[in-house]
Amino acid sequence: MAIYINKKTRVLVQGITGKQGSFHTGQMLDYGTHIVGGVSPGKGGQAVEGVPVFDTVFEAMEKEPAEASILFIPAPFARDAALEALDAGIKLLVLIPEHIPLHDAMDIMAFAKHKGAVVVGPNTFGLVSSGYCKIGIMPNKYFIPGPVGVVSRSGTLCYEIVGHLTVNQTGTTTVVGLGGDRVVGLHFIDVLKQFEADPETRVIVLIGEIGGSAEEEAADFIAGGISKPVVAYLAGKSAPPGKRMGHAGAIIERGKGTFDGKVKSLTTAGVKVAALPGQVVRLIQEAM
Amino acid sequence: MAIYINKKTRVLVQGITGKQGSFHTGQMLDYGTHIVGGVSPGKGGQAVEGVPVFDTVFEAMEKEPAEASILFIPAPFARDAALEALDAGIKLLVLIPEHIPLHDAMDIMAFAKHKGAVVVGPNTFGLVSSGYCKIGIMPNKYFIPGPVGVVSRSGTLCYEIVGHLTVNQTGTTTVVGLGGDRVVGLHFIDVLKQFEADPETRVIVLIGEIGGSAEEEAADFIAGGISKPVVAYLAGKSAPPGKRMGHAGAIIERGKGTFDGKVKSLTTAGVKVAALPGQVVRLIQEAM
Amino acid sequence: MKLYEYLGKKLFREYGIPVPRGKVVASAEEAAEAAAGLGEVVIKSQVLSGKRGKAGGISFASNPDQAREEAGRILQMEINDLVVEKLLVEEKLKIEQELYLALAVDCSTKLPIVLASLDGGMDVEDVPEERMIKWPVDVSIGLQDYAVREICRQLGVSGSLKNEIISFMPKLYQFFRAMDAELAEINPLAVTAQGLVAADAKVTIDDDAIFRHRELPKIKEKTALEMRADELGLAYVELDGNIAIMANGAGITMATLDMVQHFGGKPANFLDFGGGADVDRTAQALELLLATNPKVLLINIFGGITRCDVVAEAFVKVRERKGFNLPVSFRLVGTNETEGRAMLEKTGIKVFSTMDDAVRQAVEAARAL
Amino acid sequence: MKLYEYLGKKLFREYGIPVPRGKVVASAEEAAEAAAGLGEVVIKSQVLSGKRGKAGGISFASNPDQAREEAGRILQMEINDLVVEKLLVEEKLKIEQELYLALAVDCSTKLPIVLASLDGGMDVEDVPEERMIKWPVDVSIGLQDYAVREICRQLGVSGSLKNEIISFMPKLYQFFRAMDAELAEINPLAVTAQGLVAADAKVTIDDDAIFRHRELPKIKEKTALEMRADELGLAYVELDGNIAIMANGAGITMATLDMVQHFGGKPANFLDFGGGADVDRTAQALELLLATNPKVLLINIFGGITRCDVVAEAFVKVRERKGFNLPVSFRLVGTNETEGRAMLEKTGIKVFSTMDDAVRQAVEAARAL
Repeated sequence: MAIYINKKTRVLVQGITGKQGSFHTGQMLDYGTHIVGGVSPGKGGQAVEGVPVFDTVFEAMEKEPAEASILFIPAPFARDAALEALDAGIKLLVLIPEHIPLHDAMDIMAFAKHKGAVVVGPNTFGLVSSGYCKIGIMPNKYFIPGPVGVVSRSGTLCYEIVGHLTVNQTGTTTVVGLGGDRVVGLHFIDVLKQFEADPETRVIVLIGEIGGSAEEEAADFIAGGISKPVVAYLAGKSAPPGKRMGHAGAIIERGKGTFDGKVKSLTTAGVKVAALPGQVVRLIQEAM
Repeated sequence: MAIYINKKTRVLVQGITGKQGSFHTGQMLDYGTHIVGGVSPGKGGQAVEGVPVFDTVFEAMEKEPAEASILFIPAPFARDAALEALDAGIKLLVLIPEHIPLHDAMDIMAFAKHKGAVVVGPNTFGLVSSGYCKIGIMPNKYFIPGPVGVVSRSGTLCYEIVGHLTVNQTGTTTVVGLGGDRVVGLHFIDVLKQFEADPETRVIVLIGEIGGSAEEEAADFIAGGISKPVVAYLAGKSAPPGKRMGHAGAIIERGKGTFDGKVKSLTTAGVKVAALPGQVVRLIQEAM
Repeated sequence: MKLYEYLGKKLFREYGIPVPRGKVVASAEEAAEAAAGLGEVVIKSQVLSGKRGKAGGISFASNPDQAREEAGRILQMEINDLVVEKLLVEEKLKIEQELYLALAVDCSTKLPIVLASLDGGMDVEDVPEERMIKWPVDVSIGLQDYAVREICRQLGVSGSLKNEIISFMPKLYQFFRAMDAELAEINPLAVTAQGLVAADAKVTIDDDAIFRHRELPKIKEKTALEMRADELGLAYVELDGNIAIMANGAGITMATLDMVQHFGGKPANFLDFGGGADVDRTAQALELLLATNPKVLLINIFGGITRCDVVAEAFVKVRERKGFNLPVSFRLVGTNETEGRAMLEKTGIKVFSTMDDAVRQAVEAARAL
Repeated sequence: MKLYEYLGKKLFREYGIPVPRGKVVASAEEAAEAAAGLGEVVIKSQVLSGKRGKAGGISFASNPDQAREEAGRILQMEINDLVVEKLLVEEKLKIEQELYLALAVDCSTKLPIVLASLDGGMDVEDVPEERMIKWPVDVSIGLQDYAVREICRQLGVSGSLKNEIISFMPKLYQFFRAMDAELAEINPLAVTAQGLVAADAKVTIDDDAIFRHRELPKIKEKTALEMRADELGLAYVELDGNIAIMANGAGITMATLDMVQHFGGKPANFLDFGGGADVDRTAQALELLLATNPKVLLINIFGGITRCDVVAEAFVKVRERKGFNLPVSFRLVGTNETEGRAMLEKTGIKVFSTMDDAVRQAVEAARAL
């Protein structure tokens, strides 16, 4: 069992005819993802990597019903495409684009709540049920099945750590990228809840960073409701306050979202926090 | 068992310090309704009929949590008060006022759906669980317990028919007024579904009128999903097309919403349609 | 409140919705002047009725003289009993295609609904169901581009026309919401070389929301008595029978009319004076009814919030003041019934307990005249 | 993008939010002229920094001569390293009470949030948690009157001030939403005899939404290199160490910086050149970094979408073109690793497989200088 998605999950690709969209459609198909259709207004009737392209999500849902959709749409148009997917009945929406305006993100999240849908991202690498289904842009080869659930705010850093695990013959159940923006759909807590309930996940890795209060909220939640061991790594220890470190959400503002505060919260909650990315593997092995 | 409300239902009165609000608070208390508080901005701290008055619904919910609220607020301000109730967590909202703007009603209904709440009205007499709890403005004495579930688009006509029942020693389980406006929260179908599931309701009376398509939709639903006998009376047989007969919703437009069309639909669905209000009693007795 | 076409178009323009160039005129001479600047024109009678074209209320002219002549002719017409007081003189559009587009209120979904069809220009009732695309709009996000794209797909529209519709439709939605419209219909929506143009405008504003739109003129589409009833806040509809009817509540008033017809009588009106009216208001309602010179008066009161004694008092007062002497059929039950009954019986009025009896007697009285 | 106070106030005015009468000036003489029409004035340095008051950047004057003098003084200041180029000369308000009011984005609820307090005029960080009312706004209906009534109740405000806040707050919400603001803060919101007035305006517009607000001037709050990085679409932050760092992905770049510090080194910058960059873009990122004259160069690539051969090619090209000769610590793994590694090793660059090794070597190299 995996969380959120599994090998039967039927997936649409919005913006499938674009450069990113078509490339990652191929990558996802290679991984085994069950992509049933693509959407690209005005390009209905074409095919990309053998996947039929439709003009609208509604048309796609009529002809190839899907549960999930992944969005490769330029940021200014992402709001419209996301609302379309949600209105058409998509229940898991993965928002890859970076630079989606904040107010657009808030609109998307409110509508998703209204529709009872889960949003991953924006500015995420997506999520993967290792070995079965990848809805995202992460490199295929590092994601092999195993007992570790991973949830991360950043992409390459997550690959770095999962890469370490892979080298050490430790696979993952599900790896979820929350996204580097300030307003994102899933928070650590949501994913932790799922991992706790997932019988295949034995250890949880949480990859956080400075900015916001998601790690602090996660710590509170772990203290109260997570029985499985949690190992964390946090980026941004050396970051100066008031500067945005690449991610829109990675900023220490008005004394909030500091590295030390987050480490303290997590440690208090019983989470082992690794000082360096490479130490995560050892902490996991100790925990299991 | 009754539908929607019962003797434990905790009720707020919005606009309790007004003439209508205070009068009907007294009437409802007399009937046995469990009114826990009233709301009237700027009048917090007062009391009406022994019921404490609060400045906002949020304050009332903090101090006297309630499930239902009944609104006696002038139509131009009803939207704000209704949204407040829904936002504060009210799950059953009874909208008494007439002349609430259509677009305001649509806003209220959309927000109620969002919040998972039931709206009765606007332009309704409310609803009553006979003998236990009345959230509305209907005269107390006609509503005595018994086996008949009643759902009506109009008020006095409903009292007329329920009055006939009472004279004939036939009481009611629950009586629901849908409201005479075009956009109302509950439709016949919603209430029929509840009556079907309610073990105490043995016969259902549907009181409709010209305009809209609620009766036709009800007929389709009855044909498919109601096992209990349904008796109907419809008003407006003699009404000319294009004229609004008192209720905003009682109008035949573009050939739709006619009396004959509704009677035909209901009869086809097996509903006995009374030619005169006074015949409803006999049809009920035959059905039981 | 229905708006005249010219007023609907004026408001459309304010919301960025393209309409033909044109002018409202009230005389043949003004029509000729207006036409001078417009080339070929269409001259449209401004009445609150559909099917103006079939009734001869729409005409064309290719020069000012012709415009004068046609305008003069139309200004002398009555269209469906409505006097033509104003004309709209507009440039004649070069129409490539006619679409139908409307926003209305959908009672089933409780949402605004887009109605769109490629069969523009014909009576909307005649458009086959399957060729009319219906799209309810979630008010929490409004009409978004994606929805218009999907409507276009269902219509089978693509290319540049699709893009024009995507930029046009949200404006009509904005208008519909901001103006508290019950209906905003464009039939036909003209496809021209210059883009989409609203060739007609059929707009109804929600009466209950007029208080938010004080800038709108008051438009009379009712009889004098109906207007008076509006002022009094009474629900009144004039009919062509001879039994005047008054009751408390829309449903029971309709049922009373129905029963009169059922027993062979003819209602003169619908008058619902509402629940909980006081003596003055009840008296006003009664006086309004008497002003129609009915042959028989039928009053049907089932008192809930409405108090029987109040109705009786109002009746006695009005009779004393006006001294009317027509057959009265009075049904009175409910709150304070005993007091009310006593007051009426003292003045010789027989009071019935059931609606059936009261109606039967009224019908008999009317027949006996 | 942070807006200068005067610009925030200009926009406030467009949204119907009352602000003091005033004028932006760039010289002492202009300040005197502006003061002439305003009576007692406040002179405020226009810099994108809080705590201007404490730094002496805000002053008062009761006549034009005083205004000239004070303006001249402030125009020579630097406030938190920022040169004062403009001043806002405003009427001095007669303030009865100071409130705090802001709209911000709440990441937890994913909604706009109203922040309101009676403790206006002081640093918001110093306001006790329980005296700051927080109210997330459901975007599907916006900020409704009832919500403001409830906020007022929680603040303990009633009467006429409550009514003023009810009419004021929705305007700030409109502004916040329509202008794509991240933050719209008024501190203090002045209660005066003439009503509520925004005595200050601290507004940040979402950089990602600037494309919807082309009317806004570009405001520079960054160093020249940071500006250049913005143009290239690179995430770059200048720091004060000597090891220049470049990596692909924000998280891993932060982690690289952290590791440098962990092993005793000092990062010169943060540079995330993103995922999937081509040769040109990678070369531009590298050139930007070299322009800072770093002592050591540390490149950390974990190739997913980013191809190792592309990074290697860009590196070789730039080195050929610029001929730089500083210690380079290169970590390269992932997509097309073999090709990339070969290209680098051909030019004598040692390639590391782990981040730890690369960082250690960079730190040692910097220490050896």
